[in-house]
Amino acid sequence: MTREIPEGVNPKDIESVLSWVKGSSLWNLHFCFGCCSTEIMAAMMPRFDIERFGFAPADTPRQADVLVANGPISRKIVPRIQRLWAQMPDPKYLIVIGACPMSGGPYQGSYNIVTDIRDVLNVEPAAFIPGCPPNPEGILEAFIMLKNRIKEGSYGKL
Amino acid sequence: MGLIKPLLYTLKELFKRPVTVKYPYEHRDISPRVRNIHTLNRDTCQHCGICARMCPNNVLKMVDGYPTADYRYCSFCGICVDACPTGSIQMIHVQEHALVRANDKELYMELLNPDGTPYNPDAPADVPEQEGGVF
Amino acid sequence: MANFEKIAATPETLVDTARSLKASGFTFLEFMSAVDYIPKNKVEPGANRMDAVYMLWNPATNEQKMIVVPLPRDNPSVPTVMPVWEGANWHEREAHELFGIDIKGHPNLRHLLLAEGWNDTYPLRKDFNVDDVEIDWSAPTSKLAEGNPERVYHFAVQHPGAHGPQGFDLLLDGNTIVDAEARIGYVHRTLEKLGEQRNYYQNILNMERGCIMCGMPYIDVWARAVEELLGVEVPEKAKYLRLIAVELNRLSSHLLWMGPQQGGDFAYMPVAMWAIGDREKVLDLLEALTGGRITFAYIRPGGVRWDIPEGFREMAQKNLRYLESRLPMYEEMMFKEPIVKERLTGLGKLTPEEAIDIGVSGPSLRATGVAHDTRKDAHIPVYEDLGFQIVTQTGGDGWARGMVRLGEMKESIRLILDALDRLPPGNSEADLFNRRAMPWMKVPTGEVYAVTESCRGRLGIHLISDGTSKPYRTKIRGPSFSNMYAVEHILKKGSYLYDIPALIGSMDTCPADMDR
Amino acid sequence: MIFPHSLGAWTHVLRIWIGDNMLADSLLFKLFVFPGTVFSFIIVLFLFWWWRKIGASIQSRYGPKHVGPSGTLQTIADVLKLITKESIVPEMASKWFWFMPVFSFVLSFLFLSLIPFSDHWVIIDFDASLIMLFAVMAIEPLFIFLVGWASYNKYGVAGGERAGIQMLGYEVFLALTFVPVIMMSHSWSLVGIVYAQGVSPTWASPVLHTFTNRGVWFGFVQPLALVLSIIAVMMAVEKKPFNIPHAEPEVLYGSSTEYGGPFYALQMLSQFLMGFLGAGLITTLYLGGWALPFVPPAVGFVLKTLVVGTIIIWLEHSLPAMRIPHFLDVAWRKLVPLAFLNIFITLIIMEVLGWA
Repeated sequence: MTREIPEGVNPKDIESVLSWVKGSSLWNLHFCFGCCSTEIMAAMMPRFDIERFGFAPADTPRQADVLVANGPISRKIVPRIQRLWAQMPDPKYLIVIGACPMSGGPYQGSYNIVTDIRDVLNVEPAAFIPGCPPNPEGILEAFIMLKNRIKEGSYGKL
Repeated sequence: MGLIKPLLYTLKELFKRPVTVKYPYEHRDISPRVRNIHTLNRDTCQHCGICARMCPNNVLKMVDGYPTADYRYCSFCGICVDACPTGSIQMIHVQEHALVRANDKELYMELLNPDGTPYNPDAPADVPEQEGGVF
Repeated sequence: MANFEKIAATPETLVDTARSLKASGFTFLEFMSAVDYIPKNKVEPGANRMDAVYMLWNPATNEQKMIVVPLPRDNPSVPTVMPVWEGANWHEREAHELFGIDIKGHPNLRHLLLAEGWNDTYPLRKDFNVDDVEIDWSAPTSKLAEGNPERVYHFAVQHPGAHGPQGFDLLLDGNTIVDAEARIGYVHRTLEKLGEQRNYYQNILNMERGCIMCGMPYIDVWARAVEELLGVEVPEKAKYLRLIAVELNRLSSHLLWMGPQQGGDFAYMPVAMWAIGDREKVLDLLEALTGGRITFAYIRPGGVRWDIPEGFREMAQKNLRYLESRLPMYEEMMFKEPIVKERLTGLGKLTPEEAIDIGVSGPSLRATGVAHDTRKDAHIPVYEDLGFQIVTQTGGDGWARGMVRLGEMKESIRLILDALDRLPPGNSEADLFNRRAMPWMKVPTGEVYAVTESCRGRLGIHLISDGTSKPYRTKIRGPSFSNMYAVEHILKKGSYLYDIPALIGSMDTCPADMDR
Repeated sequence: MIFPHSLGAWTHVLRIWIGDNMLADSLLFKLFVFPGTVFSFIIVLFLFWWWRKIGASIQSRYGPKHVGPSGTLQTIADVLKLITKESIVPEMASKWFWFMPVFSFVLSFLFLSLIPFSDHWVIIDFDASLIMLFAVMAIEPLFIFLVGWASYNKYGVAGGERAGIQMLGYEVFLALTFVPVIMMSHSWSLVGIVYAQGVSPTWASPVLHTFTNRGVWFGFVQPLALVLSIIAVMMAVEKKPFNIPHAEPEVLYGSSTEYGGPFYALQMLSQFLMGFLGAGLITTLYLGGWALPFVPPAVGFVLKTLVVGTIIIWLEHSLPAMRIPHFLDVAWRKLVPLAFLNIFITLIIMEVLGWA
């Protein structure tokens, strides 16, 4: 069922409100599988406190907006990541932190590591921070960058 | 009664100033030893390629005699710095560097000059083919 | 040749040899693994066999002995030593999946580290080809889930109480656990195989990623193993700097344990947050010293990368004194708080005999009253000069483990400050490398086993060099591997669903350390 | 006309049914504006923000800060985002999947309708409204269980079972803590209980009637009952240390594990509404209801309730979660005897001093 937008309302206004809403309340899935997860933890906690911008952790995939890929993707964990991604409701975003999910990082050439998360999830990440692991500032920057990209409308349109 | 003291601690904390550094608006002091980008002194570089050979992650590739870096791969361990016989390659910390789009072309770059300025920024990056596996 | 004694055995005599060794004091099985010799190897050219190796440790005398069982490469088979050491269970499973050694009499030979449906290819064999791997994704997650996966309560991988990608498949009766089976291996990054693919210097990068929370002991023990092969003595100053770096990392790891790990199990957010906030003080020190917060690449064979920076001593004094002043508060908040105390008292009780039998080490072992700390037992440099004291408790339960870690934090702060005061002058690094020849740097043939006390327990690296620039075999004994087995052991004895997060937290297992 | 046009029909029906236009309009205003829907949404959004800010402050950080001034728009953004998100129904879930959270939300509105914001601003008040309130609080766990059961999820069912365990722990204790108040006020009506505390039934001169006249706030003569009631209410609204049905490290999000998007927003809001109303109950029973000098009664009630709510939030953020046996042990072996003791003391004092 589709609803028509009432007269006198500019669809662009609705879109900009929606993008503000989506960008200001990004809940990341609590899913740690790498060194970078400790830095995500540090980013969530007092010194850096990414909750200032409304970025909070969610425990179950049903309530999450962002999957933060934060570690090496072993072959054993691939089905789990795919499943968690499928369980997340749209609109959902992928942030890649550190070299491991993007290229295998220090584990290139290993028999058990999938080197590129794009092969696993078939989505383009919204932001990527190089580092092994990056500072918590970098993680905050990635979230802000995702927020900006949602605002621009260049990523994650409804 | 052991409950009272923890409650008092939290009550006291309620009225303290938070320890948060409001990051994009203020910065903490970062040690000069923190590494997150390479610089290269092109005058002293001897084109030996030991940095590229020692790099465990295949970050550095020799292009036109100078190492170039692909930051999708880098772990910022500094082994290339250790290995350089002339000390031409160094690693420094740049705050905004972390904000790079997940665009392969933007992540592949010529190494910076020693003063942190980009080298030859106009030239379009030409991503060389990466091979999986370690040599 | 090797810094430990080797005892040969055959599959028939293995169990008897193991029994007699255990009776003579070698009560602690560090690991069971294998070494694969293909004909073109350079250690023993022409040898075509597979050695099953059992590394033993005598806690009383600090001797190491290794039982070596030569086996044919095609169809190797040994009997299980589980009747002698219960902790051999998972080590034998690992040898089975990674080397293809058939363990006779083993109760459960499912894949542990590799994906459940991994076919019969054995990655740590020298003739392994990654293209042969095929995975059957429909395989059940555990033995309990075979037949009827719906009856299993998955407490694993993404579950926030599981502390990372590890966990259990549980059979529940209400809140009572009927049966449990661990699921680990989700961050199996194959550090052992990668160690064989990279040269000795590049392995710094690999090894320090062995544990996500305390990488420094890993590079420390790697560097000491390589130095022992090279026959290099590091300068006195480097020994002190290594101690400072390792203890700083231990502090940060224990604070992380107290905060999000153990405090997070009870959703005890003030402690979780304050501990992480205070951990930043330690991380600032680590950052000033090494340039990294989680991974450092600071210690390297021959010494350390840098001397202390200017103003480091004053900064350390300030930050660590502050931390010391906070510790009584944490004791009040965590260990005297009635609700936490009720949850931790009697949680996952281990007796000393059980703990040694399983191979538990670190704070979890010392909480049972056994005063074994590898820093003292193995005479790690300068710990004894600084008057290092082992912290023990006698309860053997979660509360005792926490108190041991709290005591260790105090001890670490004291060690760091003392070491900074007594820092000797001189170089921070032996002149070891010819930089132009670094990629081709060769290490003499030999075999060493280096140990240290990581934040989680006894960490060892068994290194075999074949005289080239890359190791022939690296075996890492991650302390969490045995500690996690202890968790499974405790759960099987009978426990409750609501105790599991606190139990995993109190054993402080690190998935990366466990899966390697 | 202050109502949106879609409410016109409702107005008409109610006017005919009640037969009194003024009364019908005022009932509609109460239902939909204050203290009904509009107000409860605003207060819940405020409480959610306040809860996060207090929690963050205890954890020595800022909490929501940059979305709107001091992060005040944060919760609005959160709720709007949840509403605009995709709604997923698990394949194996019951056809009642969507209705259960709605029912439990409706239940919390039933709770709301019983709480007197002042003697004028109360939707329903009758002779036995306290009993009705117990009934509502007793049904709530059942709906939490059904929420979990409908989602066909192991964690959901486990969380639902835990809600039952929780109810076993607090239900009797909760009733017992209110008995002294009933004894002293001779009333089962919430408004009657407030009157019994010496509060004037009129709008005027709340100052004079606060401490003078015949009664005092029951909180001053029943301090033990006040503390016990706060504990009981924290148990009833599942605040730490009694958050057994939602203990994240053990059963993820409990019964709401499978719920995302709009219906998770609904559940979150009803949780906070229940928290607010629990604090309101304490205010009504022990702290003189709406009586507060210099402010209109309803505002006084809301302010007092927010103070009680802040204390509950502070306790929630400073205490660790209990495990089930400890919770049951504390509830039945320590708190229930204390509540009985309090009843007997009250009885004796009433007999001796002749308070009746």
